[in-house]
Amino acid sequence: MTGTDGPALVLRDVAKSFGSVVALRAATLAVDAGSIHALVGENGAGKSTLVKIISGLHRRDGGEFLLEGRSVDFRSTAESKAAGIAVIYQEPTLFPDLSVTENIFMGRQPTGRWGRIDRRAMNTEAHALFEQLGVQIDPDRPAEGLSIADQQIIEIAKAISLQARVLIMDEPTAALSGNEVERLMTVARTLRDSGCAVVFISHRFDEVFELCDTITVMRDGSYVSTDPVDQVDVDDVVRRLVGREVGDLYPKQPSEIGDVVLEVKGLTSLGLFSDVDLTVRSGEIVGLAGLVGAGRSEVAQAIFGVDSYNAGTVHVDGRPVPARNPVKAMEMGIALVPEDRRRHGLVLEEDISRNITSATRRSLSHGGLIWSALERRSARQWASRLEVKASALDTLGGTLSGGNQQKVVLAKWLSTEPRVLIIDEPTRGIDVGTKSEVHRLLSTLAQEGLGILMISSELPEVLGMADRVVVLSEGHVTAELGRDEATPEAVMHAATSSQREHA
Amino acid sequence: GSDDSGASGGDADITFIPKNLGNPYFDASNTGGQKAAKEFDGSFKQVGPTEATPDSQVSFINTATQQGAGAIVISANDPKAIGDALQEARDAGTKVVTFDSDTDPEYRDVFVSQADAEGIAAKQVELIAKAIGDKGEVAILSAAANATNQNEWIKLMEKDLAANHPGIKLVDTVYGNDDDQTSFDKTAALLQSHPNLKGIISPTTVGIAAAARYLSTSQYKGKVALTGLGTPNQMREYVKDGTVESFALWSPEDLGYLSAYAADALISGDITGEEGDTFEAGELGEYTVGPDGLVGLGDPTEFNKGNIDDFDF
Amino acid sequence: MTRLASLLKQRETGILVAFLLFLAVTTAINPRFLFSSDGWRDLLLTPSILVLLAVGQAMVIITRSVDLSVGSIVALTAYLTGRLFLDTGLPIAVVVVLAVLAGMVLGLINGALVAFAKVPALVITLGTLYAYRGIMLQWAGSDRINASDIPDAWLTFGTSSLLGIPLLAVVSLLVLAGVAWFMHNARAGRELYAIGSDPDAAVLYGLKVKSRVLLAFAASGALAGLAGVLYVSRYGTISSGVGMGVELEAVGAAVIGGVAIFGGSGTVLGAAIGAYLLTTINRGLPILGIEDFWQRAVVGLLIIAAIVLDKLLADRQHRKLLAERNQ
Amino acid sequence: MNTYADSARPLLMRLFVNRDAAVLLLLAVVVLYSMAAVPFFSNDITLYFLLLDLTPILLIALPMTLVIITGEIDLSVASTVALSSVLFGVLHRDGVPILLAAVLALLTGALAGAFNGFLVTKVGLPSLAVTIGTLALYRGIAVGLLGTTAITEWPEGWTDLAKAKIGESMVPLVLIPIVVLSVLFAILLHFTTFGRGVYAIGLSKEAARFSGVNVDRTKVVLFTLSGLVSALAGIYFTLRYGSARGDNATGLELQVIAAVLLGGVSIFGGKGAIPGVLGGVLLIGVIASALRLADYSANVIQILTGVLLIASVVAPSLLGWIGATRQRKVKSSRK
Ligand SMILES: Nc1ncnc2c1ncn2[C@@H]1O[C@H](COP(=O)(O)OP(=O)(O)OP(=O)(O)O)[C@@H](O)[C@H]1O
Ligand SMILES: Nc1ncnc2c1ncn2[C@@H]1O[C@H](COP(=O)(O)OP(=O)(O)OP(=O)(O)O)[C@@H](O)[C@H]1O
Ligand SMILES: [Mg+2]
Ligand SMILES: [Mg+2]
Repeated sequence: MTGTDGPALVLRDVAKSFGSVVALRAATLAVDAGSIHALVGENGAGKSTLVKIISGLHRRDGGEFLLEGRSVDFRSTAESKAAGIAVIYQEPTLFPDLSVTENIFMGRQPTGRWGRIDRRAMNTEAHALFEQLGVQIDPDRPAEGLSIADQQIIEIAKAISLQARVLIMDEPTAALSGNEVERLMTVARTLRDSGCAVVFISHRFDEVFELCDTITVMRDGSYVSTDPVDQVDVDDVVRRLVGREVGDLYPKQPSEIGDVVLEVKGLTSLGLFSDVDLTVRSGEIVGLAGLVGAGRSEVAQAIFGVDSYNAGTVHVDGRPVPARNPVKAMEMGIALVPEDRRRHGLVLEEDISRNITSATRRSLSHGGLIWSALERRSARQWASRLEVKASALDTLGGTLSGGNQQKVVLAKWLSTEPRVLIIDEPTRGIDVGTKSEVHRLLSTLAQEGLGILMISSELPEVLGMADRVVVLSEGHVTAELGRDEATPEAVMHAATSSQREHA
Repeated sequence: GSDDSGASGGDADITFIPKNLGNPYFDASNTGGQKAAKEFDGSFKQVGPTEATPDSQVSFINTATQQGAGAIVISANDPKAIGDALQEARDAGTKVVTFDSDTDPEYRDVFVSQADAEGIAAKQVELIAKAIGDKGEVAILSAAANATNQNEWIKLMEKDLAANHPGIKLVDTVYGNDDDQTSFDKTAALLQSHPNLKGIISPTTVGIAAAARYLSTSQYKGKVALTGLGTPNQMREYVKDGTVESFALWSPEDLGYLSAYAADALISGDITGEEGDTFEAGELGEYTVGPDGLVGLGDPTEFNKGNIDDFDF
Repeated sequence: MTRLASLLKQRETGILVAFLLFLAVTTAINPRFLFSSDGWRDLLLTPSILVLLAVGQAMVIITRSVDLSVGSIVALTAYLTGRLFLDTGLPIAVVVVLAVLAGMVLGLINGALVAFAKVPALVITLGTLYAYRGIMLQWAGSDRINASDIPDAWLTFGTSSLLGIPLLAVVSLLVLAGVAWFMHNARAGRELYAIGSDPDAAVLYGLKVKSRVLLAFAASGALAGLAGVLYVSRYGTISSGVGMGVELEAVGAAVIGGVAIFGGSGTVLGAAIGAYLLTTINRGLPILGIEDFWQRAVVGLLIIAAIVLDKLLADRQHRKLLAERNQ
Repeated sequence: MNTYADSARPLLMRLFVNRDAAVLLLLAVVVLYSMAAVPFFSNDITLYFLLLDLTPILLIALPMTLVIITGEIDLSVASTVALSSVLFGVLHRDGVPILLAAVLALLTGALAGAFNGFLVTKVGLPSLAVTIGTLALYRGIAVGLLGTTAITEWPEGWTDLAKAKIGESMVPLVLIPIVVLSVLFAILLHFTTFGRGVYAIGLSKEAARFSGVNVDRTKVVLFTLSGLVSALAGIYFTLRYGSARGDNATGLELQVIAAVLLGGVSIFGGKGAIPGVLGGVLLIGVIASALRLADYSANVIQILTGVLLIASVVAPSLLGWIGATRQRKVKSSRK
């Protein structure tokens, strides 16, 4: 019974607030069976909240929710699951200690006599699922240590095995590389063809336009529009989403390139990367490109000193930076905006003020003591420079939207007045409006003489912003390209060439 | 006493502090104390810690001091550790009687001893010697490693054995912490580590009952003798089934009774704790304070198949 | 991978080997430690009660909680058993059931507070550790229950054997087998692992986290209740100190047996072996010539050695998984 | 330019509607009620005995607060008290000058704490498991060293010092070191970079590491402090009771943790403050003292400690739940 006589899933004027934070005002979404429906909106527009209402994790404060024509009100995720809704959340939901198979079938394992779990049947089914998905994952291994891509695959396998009639994917591609995204899209299409209603949430418009047939735009917790994908273009969507015109996405300004500020020589960490050479000059933006898993974040973390390395040297302004000593690295002018801002960048339960000053405490203290007034003054100054959207300095970091969180992290590191800024995936999971703001900011910083090492998996971002591109593949530098040489083909070629064929 | 006995009525306010609550031995002494207080028309209460440690006892001594108790009657968990608290109480005018387990003499007015230590030690040595034919290995199952009275008896027993019983060899002393389970398990371990063991002395009511219970169902029943200090109610079964031939104890109820009377006499000023002071202790008759403020209850009673049914405590 | 190889890699195997080694050494020094009817009996009998508690504790720890109140539950249910025998004359079977039910109710109180008030189990069960013990002491006053108050049949049960295996050991091994089966083969058992592995993911996943947490605590309480009745049967006397401090032994046994303190991994079998090792070491040290007083120190060293070893093994496993992924 | 308020909540509300204020308020209510209703409670000697009794808990609660705020726990403190007490006693007995003996006992305590810290950070073990192990180990060494004996020969001057009063007042001298240490720990936690690091570690270890907090070193320092202060409490314990024993301070670890948690420190780490903790310790102490004076048995005190601990953590979520239900009702009635 596919819903040919009406949408499979309808939400109308759904409202939800968390205390004083209004996450949803009047959200509306109608998804047909056999369709892939994109849901787009800025950070904090309320997409994930809507998803969590559909899945029964949150309960709505008001509005309608119909599933295949019947009004429903889920009180738990178990109920929505039983009703045929599968959700792939923004955060992965795997149990690291359990085997891959158990992760897929948890709570609904096939059972035999006495309720005994039939492990053999379960394994057979897991094998079949992976075959269908065309991946090779050992179903008996624990989920611990799986790559993000593999974790995502397991989430999908879960959804398929549920034979869900509604599948919701909340930014499933944010951490995936090109061919992994392709694989995911293939699966999504297969599911659509089998009559499933698919909701796809993403900030990447190329994917949205390639995969989806309908687009719903949300802004500030409210519904804006729904259109078939062939009747709108990227600019229309961006305009509706932001509520205004967005300027150039890559507002790169030429800047004066000076002396070498950061010099990395022969950096090696066994099993992660080896013999990495890098230089960053003042005023220069160096893009560090490569596929996910190439080891770029690890290089950045080793330079900054949160991870150790086995060989190599790091110099700032010609002075050696000691290994594994982030405090020293900070003092010498290195700043690192990490890839995972919710885990590494921010303390979610601490307020904006303390987050921003968390890297500059030492310089803010007087006679060894810290005074809140000084702290707040500094925080206020930096928050307003980066235009963090919040009313008070004691707003908790965790309640900010992704884009604003990123601004807080940037504020935190810029306040250390670094000589070189290493920024890992500066715009991952950030909406277009904020994205162009961040890019403009980076460009301005470079003009002011800062050296920037920018790690990004988005090719347009690397090409649009970098003065020079260093490509990493399997932990080795496989190319270094000037702004003129850096074409998409050249970068991708270097990123996919393995060390063996290179050498 | 010099004053007339009327002075002791009415305002004798006595606080009993046992080593710990929930211990049947002190339950009996409590009964005795209560009975005595009723007789001389004093007020009586028993308070105490749940665990037998000196520091928790100190809080209760302090509280009694604050309440201005007439006398504290206490069984000490440590000879020294509670001394200062007791001194403090005495400074505030409270009389201090120790019973069952003493502190150093300077911290109390009178110690009511259940029997003099030599008597107890000698009795137990006598019983074990009789049970094993004055020859073979024996071991001691004691209470806590720090218990004052236990250690004194053990020392005296060692001396007595060495001097008068060359055939008996004391091979081990273990501590059951006055805890059933520990004592039980320690008994089991003793029997295994000393295959030639002939007898066990357990000078503590908890220990002897646990050891008897272990022996009664083990292969050693009737082969390894057990004696020590126990209450008739706890041991009746094992005496009847032959696990234990005989054991000894004084009456804890009488001990409490006598201690309460001693306290009353101190409060009323009948005695001061000087050697030679005498006082009436109700139905127990007249007692005289010995050297170091010692008041002896009398010799322990031996219990065996013949007489055990005459007692109920 | 052969069955043998995978068996050798189990965490339980290491601890079992340690247990057997200790047994071998002690028996070599004093053969009666194992080869005498009492030696054999005590080897199986002494750990029985701790095994029950360790099994319950393992279930709770696997769900990323901890139950510090078990010692107090043992005390309350043991005293309840004594009172029932003394005051009601109910048949033994009914008394046993009532005591187990009482333990379960006390466990449910823990579980409800943890699951519904969303308060960490360590705090809640620390609170009920005090509260339950206080209630028991208040109720019992300075009453003590003696062996003579307990029906002979029940006392005999505590010391008699079936085919050379003490009945108490039979009970604890049956319980162990049942719980082990449940944890390995039942959906609810696997869900306990999932919840402990990542509680947030379990909520998103739609597992019934609350009722499973309740289940684990109820089981731990019921097992403590069973331990309480069996305590009466074995020791006959019930004093105020019953089960004092046993909670840390139970946690220690589980941890030694390879149950990860942060949940998600380990087995009840391991916890049971941990309990065997702990008690046997306690009994065996005097035979090895180690003075009574030093026993706790040795137990402490042992716990530390066990968790360090476990950690080293886990790290190796982790590195291997990463290596597999990278190849 | 954007302007930001300091806080979304008014100043008065921030000051008076929080955990610390609630504990201190409750403490005040209990004290006032006891003074009115419990005979002998308002004597000044009550305060004297109360502080003497609470000194070890007050002392150990300070580093314990910091340890728990980083998300760890130290169950071995009471065993460290016993270990240092016994060592202090043994050294004194064997003729080591008493000051030197004290210093050596303190060092041993610090070492015991550092060993915990080492196992937690360098080996990467959970502190709950580690300190259950060292709880047995340290206590075992203490009991092993002294066996059946207790060392009770102490110079009068030293034992008197532990109980001395300030001048003519009924305020014990130990209050001075307690106040000094409390202030030092409060400054360390609330007004230094180290303290910010402690909170950051408790809220997010990883984020702290990426902000340049030396997570391992911080934890080792805290565990060492915990051992050191426990050893100090051990020396106090020895002198106050004039007795070095292996079973000194049995079960004290749970009392300390109960008090710290009652004082508003989150067992998950990241939350809590020194004033609340001091309030928590005093609250338990005052209630116990008042109940004893009112002739309640030790059992009632235990029950109440447990119930209070549970209530203190359950109350906030209960209030939250009531609030949420009311909000939902208001919302639905508005429709
Ligand atoms: N549990 C919560 N408590 C308080 N506020 C919340 C909570 N969850 C979400 N919010 C707030 O609700 C708003 C909507 O958040 P939501 O996560 O739905 O946005 P989103 O559209 O998914 O953004 P993104 O693209 O960054 O994932 C944000 O302002 C967020 O801060
Ligand atoms: N979740 C993880 N658990 C353990 N090790 C990981 C994990 N993620 C990555 N690694 C290790 O780090 C290496 C590189 O990781 P990573 O994916 O972060 O590279 P990257 O180039 O920084 O990619 P990106 O920044 O685009 O995500 C992997 O090959 C793996 O060995
Ligand atoms: Mg989202
Ligand atoms: Mg990365």
